[in-house]
Amino acid sequence: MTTLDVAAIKRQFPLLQRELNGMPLVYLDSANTSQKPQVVIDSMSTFMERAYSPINRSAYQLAAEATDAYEGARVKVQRFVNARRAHEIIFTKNATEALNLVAYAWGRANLHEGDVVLLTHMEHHANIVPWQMLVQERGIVVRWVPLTADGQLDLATLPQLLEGAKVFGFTAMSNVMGTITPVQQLCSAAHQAGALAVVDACQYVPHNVTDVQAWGADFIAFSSHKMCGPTGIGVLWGREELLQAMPPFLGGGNMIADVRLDGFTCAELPAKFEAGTPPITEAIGLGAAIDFLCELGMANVRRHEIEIAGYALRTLNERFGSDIRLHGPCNVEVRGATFSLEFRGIHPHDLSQVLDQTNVCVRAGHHCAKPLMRELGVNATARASFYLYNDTHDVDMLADALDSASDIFG
Amino acid sequence: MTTLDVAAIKRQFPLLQRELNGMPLVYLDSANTSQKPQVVIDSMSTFMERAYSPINRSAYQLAAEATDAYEGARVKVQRFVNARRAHEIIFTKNATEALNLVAYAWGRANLHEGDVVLLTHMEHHANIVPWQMLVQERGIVVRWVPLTADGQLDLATLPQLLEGAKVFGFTAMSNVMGTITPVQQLCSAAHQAGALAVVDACQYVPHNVTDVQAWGADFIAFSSHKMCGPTGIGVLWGREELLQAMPPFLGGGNMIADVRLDGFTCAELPAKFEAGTPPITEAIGLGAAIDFLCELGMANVRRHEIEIAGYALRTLNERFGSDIRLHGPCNVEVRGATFSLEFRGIHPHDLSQVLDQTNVCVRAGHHCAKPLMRELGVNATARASFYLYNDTHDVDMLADALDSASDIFG
Amino acid sequence: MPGLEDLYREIILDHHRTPRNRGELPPPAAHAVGHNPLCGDEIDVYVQVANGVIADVKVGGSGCSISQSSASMMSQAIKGKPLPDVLALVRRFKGMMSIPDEDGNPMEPDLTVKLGDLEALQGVVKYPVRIKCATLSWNTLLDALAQS
Amino acid sequence: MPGLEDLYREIILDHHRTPRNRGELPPPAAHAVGHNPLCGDEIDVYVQVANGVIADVKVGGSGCSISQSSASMMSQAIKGKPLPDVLALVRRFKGMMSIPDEDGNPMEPDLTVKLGDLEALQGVVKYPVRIKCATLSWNTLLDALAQS
Ligand SMILES: Cc1ncc(COP(=O)(O)O)c(C=O)c1O
Ligand SMILES: Cc1ncc(COP(=O)(O)O)c(C=O)c1O
Repeated sequence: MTTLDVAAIKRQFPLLQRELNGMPLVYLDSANTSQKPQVVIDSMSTFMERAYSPINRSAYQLAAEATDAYEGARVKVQRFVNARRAHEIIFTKNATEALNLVAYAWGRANLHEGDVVLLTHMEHHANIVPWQMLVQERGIVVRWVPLTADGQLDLATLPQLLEGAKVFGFTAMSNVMGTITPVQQLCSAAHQAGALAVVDACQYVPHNVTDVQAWGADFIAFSSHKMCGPTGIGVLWGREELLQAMPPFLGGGNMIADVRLDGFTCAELPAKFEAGTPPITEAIGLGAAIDFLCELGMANVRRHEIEIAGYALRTLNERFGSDIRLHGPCNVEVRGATFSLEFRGIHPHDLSQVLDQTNVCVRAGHHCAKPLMRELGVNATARASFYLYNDTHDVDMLADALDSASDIFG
Repeated sequence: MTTLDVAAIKRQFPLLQRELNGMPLVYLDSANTSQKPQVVIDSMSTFMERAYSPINRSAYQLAAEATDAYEGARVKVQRFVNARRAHEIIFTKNATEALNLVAYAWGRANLHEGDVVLLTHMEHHANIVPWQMLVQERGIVVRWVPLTADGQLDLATLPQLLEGAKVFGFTAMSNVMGTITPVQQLCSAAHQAGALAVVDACQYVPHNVTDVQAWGADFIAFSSHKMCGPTGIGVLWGREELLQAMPPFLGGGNMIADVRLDGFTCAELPAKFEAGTPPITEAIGLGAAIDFLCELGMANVRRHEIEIAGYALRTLNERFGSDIRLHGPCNVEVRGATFSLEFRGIHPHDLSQVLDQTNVCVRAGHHCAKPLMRELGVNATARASFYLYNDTHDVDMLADALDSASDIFG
Repeated sequence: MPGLEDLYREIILDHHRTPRNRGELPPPAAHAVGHNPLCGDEIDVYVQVANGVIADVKVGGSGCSISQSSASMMSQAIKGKPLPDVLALVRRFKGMMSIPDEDGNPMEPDLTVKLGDLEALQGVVKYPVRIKCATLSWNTLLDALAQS
Repeated sequence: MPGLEDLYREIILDHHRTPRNRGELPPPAAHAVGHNPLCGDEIDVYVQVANGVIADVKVGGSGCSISQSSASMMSQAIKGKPLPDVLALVRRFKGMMSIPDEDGNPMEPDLTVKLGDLEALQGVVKYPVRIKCATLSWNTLLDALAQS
């Protein structure tokens, strides 16, 4: 039934072949972090075994080759999100650093007491706390876009909320409910109000075709480890003019043109924002992950996840009726395959423990979105999130495991 | 002649087995970044193939195992530098981030207009620029410890320079000249003056036995990629009381205890300073690198480098006499096996290009130490740096390659 | 469900379903709130100390079966006990949860301190992630006592 | 030394050993400084424009054989030339160095623009790290012209 040959894909992920306690793994925690295909793992070991070298600094052939490989990864990222220039792609350590970079470097140069930053009730802490630090330090004001009953952004009052705002920070897809937000519309609303659009694209880029130019965004942030790539590397994309006008963030090697006893001058983009030795091997791995994703086709990945999301909604609702509550929209066109579920009042921690008995891996917790938890009226949820290597059988395994939770806590 | 069985060690580094253009590699750029032994590479691929999972957040067995592995790496680092508590070890993306963390979080909370930060003329940009940013932002004052003619710190006026200083930032070993500084003495001088001692230990930890308690330091920073570990991870060690009293640096997931619409509270150490998804696989790799180094014994590594440094000094001086100038001390007790050399007035860039013809990899440039370059009266130097996998034959290869440079530019 | 009997003993599920000493105490009773940053659970512990004895204790907030039952059993075990006995019990319980002492060393169990029903929580040690759930109310109790 | 003949052609070594048009020009001549962040090299370019023609040009600073010889040959090639010809030469030279145009596309060489001796620098393209050395003086020239 599905667009992707999931059986063939699964075979490329060594960990999904693993048995734990004699049973296969049903990995449903990809919104947290994704598994890695063999090609990504191999790209990194091959690089370290055959081509590892410093970049940007040394002139010998090995170093020139490594620099090319690193910059080649940047071009892959550029194309993957359709950025205009490769030097608009800044490699960070994760999406969190990328968002902090914006808040520290752009924010501290441009936000002053009383200035308004608009966020939404479904933001991840990574797109909240960096701005709250500016509330403490600078006295900026944070406003919040509320949610509708089915977990979408309630845009009824958006124009009022945006009035006088300098930044509109929002997620492209909720990591808790799977809600996909109308990014393009939100970016243009931000611009109409004179605000910058800072898009947390962590949960979007791994699952869908991303086009920063079509979005009209100003900054977007995402992480390699959620898109089949390694840990230790994330991405900030920013519009060239903004990146050029901003002061630097971290200071040190690579980001300078000159250092004298009485001060320093900055290097050009992208070096300006990449202080110190970058995640070289990790950039190679991220490049391999992008090749892997491009071969599958991001439009196909999205279609597959629409199918899985639809199957999960039908199956869970049919089998458990009012015993289960799935947060977020039920229209698969505006959601991804990430589900926060409440089941028969069983605490998420207990639920995930029981599911783990049959190796069904779901995350129990607040998912780094405590303001959203309070909106939903819970401390925590159990979250099952599906990716390109999950199939309908995994949905069935989840449902079976929920049955056994009923047995214990029923 | 040497303490380490270098032939056996070399066999463990796949890249050093590689031939480029039909000749073996003579990798003399380890002060820049080190090569990786097979055990480190394998630890990372095995982790990704068999055990990869999110940490700290999810409750299922796979995630609990990964969390244990990640925290186990922290304990390895703790023991490696003899820190009192594991939670004094903060994983960053590199040493540069570690030093910026100190300047941003501790510095912005404690340094005000007119406050003095003492640095040395042999600092790497990573221990200069973060403080210069505070000159711009806060009006702090930077003072400098000068150098002696043989590239050591000139401590004659240290007490005066330290007067009223709040921070003394210095390197434990120069990445340009190989000079080892008297860290313990400098830390206690700093404390006598009421200043914190911030030690850039990037070039020390990979090459010597490190004991932060014996040093009496307040903060130290170093990078995994220079000590046989992967890129994408660095370490800040700080005294518990300091880390506890400091505000956080990056905001986001993992570093919070609670987030409400009106503000956040911080998590305990070390999470407080590890915002977002950390370099999980890289921590595993760093742990494996530390195991590898401990097996060799850091005292043996140091002894080996003393031998290599001595052999290099003798060989190069004997063969080239006044045609060569080696910066830094000639007493191997106060230097590592890192040499900046000037050779017959040949520009370092040209020199490294010619050496590269026989795969002798040295770095040409300012080595992220422009103030030191100005002290030395050069724009750049060619730097040959030796590590545990280099032997006297590599020194001979360097000398032979210098001969051919004479042929072209003679 | 094979394998989970050790964790979800009947007595734990019983305390989870019917928690003892639920509620609040008005000031001057001491009150502390504990957070489990992992799962977002919050627990409230109220203690009234009189003449060096826990005169009354109540537990509020919400959490998983392990944190709720641990809090419930704790409240039963400490009510009416002199403070030194309570502190010894905290130590003994944390030791059972393999929490190290102040210096990071394993704690020797003081076998004269009896755990009673709390023994049922022993199975938690096999699930390290859940140890924080089991000890949450105990740490919160210490916070509350520090205030009183 | 096999392999390096392409890079270190005799004419390059000659300009390196005996650089042409070394020195400074006093104001009102325009002056710009170029940095190569990779190696720390600095180059000074002084130009005197009169009636749309490069009346005089001098080069200062220091650098490797590639950057020095490129600057020296550049100074010879532009001296006395009208500005439009100079700009066309810059474009042609950068194109030979495989520098893309403003939109990131490869530049088509305008074959009517003659490179002369500068052709000897063609071998640099095979050593991408050195391209920055070869183009340093040219970018600095553009900066200086922008001021005048
Ligand atoms: C002395 C010294 N300090 C700091 C650094 C910065 O380390 P990294 O680039 O890994 O952040 C280096 C290495 O480049 C170094 O040699
Ligand atoms: C929506 C969202 N934003 C930001 C982040 C932070 O990403 P990272 O932890 O990789 O920095 C995450 C993932 O944890 C996320 O899901």
